[in-house]
Amino acid sequence: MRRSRRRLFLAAALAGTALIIGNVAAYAHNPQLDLSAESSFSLSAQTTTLLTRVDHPLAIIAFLTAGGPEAADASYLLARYQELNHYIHWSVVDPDANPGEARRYGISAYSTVVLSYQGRRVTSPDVQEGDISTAILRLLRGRTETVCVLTGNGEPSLSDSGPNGLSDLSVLLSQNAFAPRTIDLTLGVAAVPPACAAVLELGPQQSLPATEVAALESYLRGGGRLMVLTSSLSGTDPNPLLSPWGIGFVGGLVLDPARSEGVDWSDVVVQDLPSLNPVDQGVSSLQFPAPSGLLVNTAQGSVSVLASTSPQSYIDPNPQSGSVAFGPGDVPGPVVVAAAADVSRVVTSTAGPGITSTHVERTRLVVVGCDTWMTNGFLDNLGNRRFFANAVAWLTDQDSLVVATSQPPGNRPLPLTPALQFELLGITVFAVPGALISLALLRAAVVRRQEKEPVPGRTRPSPNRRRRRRRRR
Amino acid sequence: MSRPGRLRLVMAAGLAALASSCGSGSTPALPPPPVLVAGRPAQFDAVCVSAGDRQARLSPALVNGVAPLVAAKEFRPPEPLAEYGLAPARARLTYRPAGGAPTSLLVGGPTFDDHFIYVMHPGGQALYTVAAGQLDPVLALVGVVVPAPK
Amino acid sequence: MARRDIRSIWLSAYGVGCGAGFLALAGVLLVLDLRSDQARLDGWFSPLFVVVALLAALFSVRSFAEEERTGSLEILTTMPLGRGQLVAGKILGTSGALMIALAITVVCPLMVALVGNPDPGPILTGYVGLVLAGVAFASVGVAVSAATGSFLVAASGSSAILLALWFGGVLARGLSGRLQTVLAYLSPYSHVTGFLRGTLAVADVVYFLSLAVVGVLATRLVLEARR
Amino acid sequence: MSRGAEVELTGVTRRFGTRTAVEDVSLTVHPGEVLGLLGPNGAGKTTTMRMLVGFLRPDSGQIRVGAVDAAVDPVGVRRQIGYLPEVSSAYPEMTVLDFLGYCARLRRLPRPTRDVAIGRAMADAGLAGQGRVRIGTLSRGYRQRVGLAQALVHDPDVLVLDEPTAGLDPRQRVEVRDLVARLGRTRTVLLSSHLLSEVTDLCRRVAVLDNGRLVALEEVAVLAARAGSRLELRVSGSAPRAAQAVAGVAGVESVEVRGQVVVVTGDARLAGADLAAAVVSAGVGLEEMRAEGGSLEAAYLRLVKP
Repeated sequence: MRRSRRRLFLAAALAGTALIIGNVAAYAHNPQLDLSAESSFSLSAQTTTLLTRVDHPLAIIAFLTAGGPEAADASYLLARYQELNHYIHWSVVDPDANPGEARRYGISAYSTVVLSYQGRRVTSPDVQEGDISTAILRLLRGRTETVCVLTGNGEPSLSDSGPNGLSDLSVLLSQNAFAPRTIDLTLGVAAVPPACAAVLELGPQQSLPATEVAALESYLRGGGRLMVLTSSLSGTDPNPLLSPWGIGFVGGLVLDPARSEGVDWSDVVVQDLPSLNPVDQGVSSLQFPAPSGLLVNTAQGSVSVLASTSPQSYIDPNPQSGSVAFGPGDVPGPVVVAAAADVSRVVTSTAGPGITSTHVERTRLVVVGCDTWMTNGFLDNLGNRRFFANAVAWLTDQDSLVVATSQPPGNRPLPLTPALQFELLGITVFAVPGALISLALLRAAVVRRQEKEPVPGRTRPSPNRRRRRRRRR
Repeated sequence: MSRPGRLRLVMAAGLAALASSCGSGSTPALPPPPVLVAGRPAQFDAVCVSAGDRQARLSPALVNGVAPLVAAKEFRPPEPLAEYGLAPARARLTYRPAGGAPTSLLVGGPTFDDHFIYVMHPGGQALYTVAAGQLDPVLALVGVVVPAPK
Repeated sequence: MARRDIRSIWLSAYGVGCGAGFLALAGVLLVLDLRSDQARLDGWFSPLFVVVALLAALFSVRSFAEEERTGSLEILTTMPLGRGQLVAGKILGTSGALMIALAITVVCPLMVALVGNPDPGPILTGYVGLVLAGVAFASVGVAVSAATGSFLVAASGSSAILLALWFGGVLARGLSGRLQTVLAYLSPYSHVTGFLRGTLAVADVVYFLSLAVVGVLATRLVLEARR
Repeated sequence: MSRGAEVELTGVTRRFGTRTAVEDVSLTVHPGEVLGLLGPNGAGKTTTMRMLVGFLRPDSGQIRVGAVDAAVDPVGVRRQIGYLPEVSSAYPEMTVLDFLGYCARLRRLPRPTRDVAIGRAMADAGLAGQGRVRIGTLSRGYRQRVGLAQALVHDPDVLVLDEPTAGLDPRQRVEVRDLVARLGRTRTVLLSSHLLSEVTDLCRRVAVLDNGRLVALEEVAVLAARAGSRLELRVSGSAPRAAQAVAGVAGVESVEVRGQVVVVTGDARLAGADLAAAVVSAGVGLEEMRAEGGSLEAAYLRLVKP
């Protein structure tokens, strides 16, 4: 008799152990199936792999309106990160309620996420998996890349906080583990310093001197990384620099009657971002004021179109002529306004007698036919900020994670009008439970009627009991 | 029948506990925006703004912009009031209703993205944010300049 | 046996009362959830889990405590059933009664689907979660019910245990370190979020199944100790 | 009709905490026999029966029903037993038919024979025509019958009836008594009662429990015969003298003086005439003599110490 009891306890103990093991295993590797429409809440395999490399405390602060649905979604997404790696700690901070905190972190927009790891900081432009994982990847790389910004040809200044300045861009760079450094190749020995991970030519207002062009050419040939933002309005001709890499500058003014900001056809909203290039990732539209056209030699497989305007757009080669309508001489669109070249080649060098080394040299080039979209006045419009950050990251090999990024849950509006509220309450609070109770009462009545037929042996309800029943009714 | 009755009590206690804490991960609906100053413009004899020793009375057009005054957000300040530009306040807005005690509001600095301005009742516990566009022209009357939204 | 228990619950004034209260509450929660002006139901499912825990506590009272009070347990335990069958039958009975209540709540998402365009994924997983949690809560309730012959002790005991588990998870948010991890894991609170969002995570499913198994084991041990 | 199965308890002991409810009870019930289980309240009758039906687990000892050991196959034991608990209560909200159907399903009766079995059990328990009545509205006697029908529904080899007539009115009591007598002809029946008359009517053998111990397991007749006699002599004059006088009479085991009454117990040889002669010859007047010899009651009272 005692034996079977002992056996039961043993079985219970075994089952308990199995439960603990099972739960620990499930906690450690937690595969999940996402059935939500946008698959908003699953972390990709890439993120999972990436997170195994986090081995120090990693703090994530999402600046969001507290208590709103975005904050709830962000909390859930960030909790998924923490589940995968317990070094990760996260919080959601309302920048309105915590202006000091927002200032300390240099927050300028809602939904900014700040990630800190081993004394370094990176911001993610949105609370979405792709952005956060990319930011973590950058933190894990652990370097701060020097980005050299060219001056000397009338480019806007990184320290200018006016609408035409680039101070916001400078902050953006430093917040993403880049150290911006200005260089002037118009003076002295024109050569790009080896420390530069990338060189940015952000809107020159006059033609570059030949020495500078030569320096940049040689830099590009040696595996350089260059971004050129220019416009026909500035009167520069970047073609000598660009054409060897399959990109040509057409100039003129692109007008887009179909997609433009307000009534100004030259304030173009770019929505065709067809490239798989990481520069386009997460960017659905751009605002380019007064863009110029580019020509892309697509026969060269290394060149890709980053952005082009709508089919209704066209290039007006001579904007000063007065008429903005499509006329003779205008080039019909769609017009390429941003392009990238990625050329790599194997270089064999002789390091000594009998010793040869082989390495891959990779030139990357981003060209945009507009030189004002990244200034303080436009950086936060549409996807401009993201596009610029992507471009710098791509140029410096800080590729973003190419993941099937999760999207936020879609907007499913259902205005709760008082009438609807009344209806819902009526059905759920009164009709359904009421129907249930009526059914129960009905059944009780039927049963009672059946019992009415006198049967021997049944007690007559006592008067006391009868009274109680009546009260219940 | 008293047993189920007592059980309802247990259930009610559970529900009270439920009500006191919200479920995890739900999408809480944001509360409706709090009304800072109720009443239509016609109900006020005068609305005045003051900053330091400067004082001004709002024109009817400006009163239309701030009466009624509805906040975008309400919260208990987690940081010192100085962070909100409210210690000391940059300006004070006074509503004098026709026949009634005047209501005052303290106006502070802009929020992190300059789209809103912090506001509180004198001696109040809660802070509110009000759209900067509503208060900027009023503050300009007394020379308080709030940076334009970026 | 489970069928008899389900019938006995849903044909009694007690069961109908609890069920109707539950449904009415579900309706109120639905309207509160829809205040966000979005056709999302996660804010409805979330508190519903707590309500289901309470309903499980109230229903599970019928399983053993009530039978012991009336003495019918003596007949039942002398039927040619294994103890495992007895426990399984009781838990199935309580969970079955819960499932009926849950099935009626389908009215709520249906109405939302009529007037709006909710994402069906989270609704599906929400119900999967509710069913799993219902079975788990029911088995915990049955275990408590088996341990006592008192109606009131069983109802308040199991709701206290379930609510303590739930709010343990809420409290865990304020803690840190290993304690927080363990406490949070043990609480159903941490395991419902995925279901609300439309994700079925193995850990969550394993957790609720484990809780159900713990309930079964506890019931068996309690019955054994009381023999 | 089944022939019944032998029920055997060997050295069965059960403790509740520190209290020993049943201690080292061994008894056998033969097929076709109605064994009465007698004892005052709290003697361990119900506990013994509950162990037999598997509601309680014995701390030590063995229980066997037919060829099945309860420790090895408790379900097999329960399958052979029909049990009427002391407090027989079914689900008040169910009708008699529903409840018996439920029991039949739990008993795994095949569907085709279920209705027949329920009909027979209801007829046996005297419930004919009451199928649609809700149990909650039945009187106590009828509820007891429902309990009995429930115990009979699967036509068990062994019936365990705990106080089957408790709470019944005299007429119902007779009905149930007749039913048990009828059932006992073909089955093994273990019946507990604290009513001596019931046991003497129904049982050939009785087991007497007192304070958890088995104090007798005998045929009723043997037990009664062995009980010997107990006589009460009301005397006028000196009771102690009378007591002294009767002490020497053959067959006397004990003499007790209670005021003017001398209580004499003795074995089968004890004769009233001898006692009377002894009292009178001692010079004490004998007013009344009452004999209680030869009854089960006497034996019971002797076995069960107050």
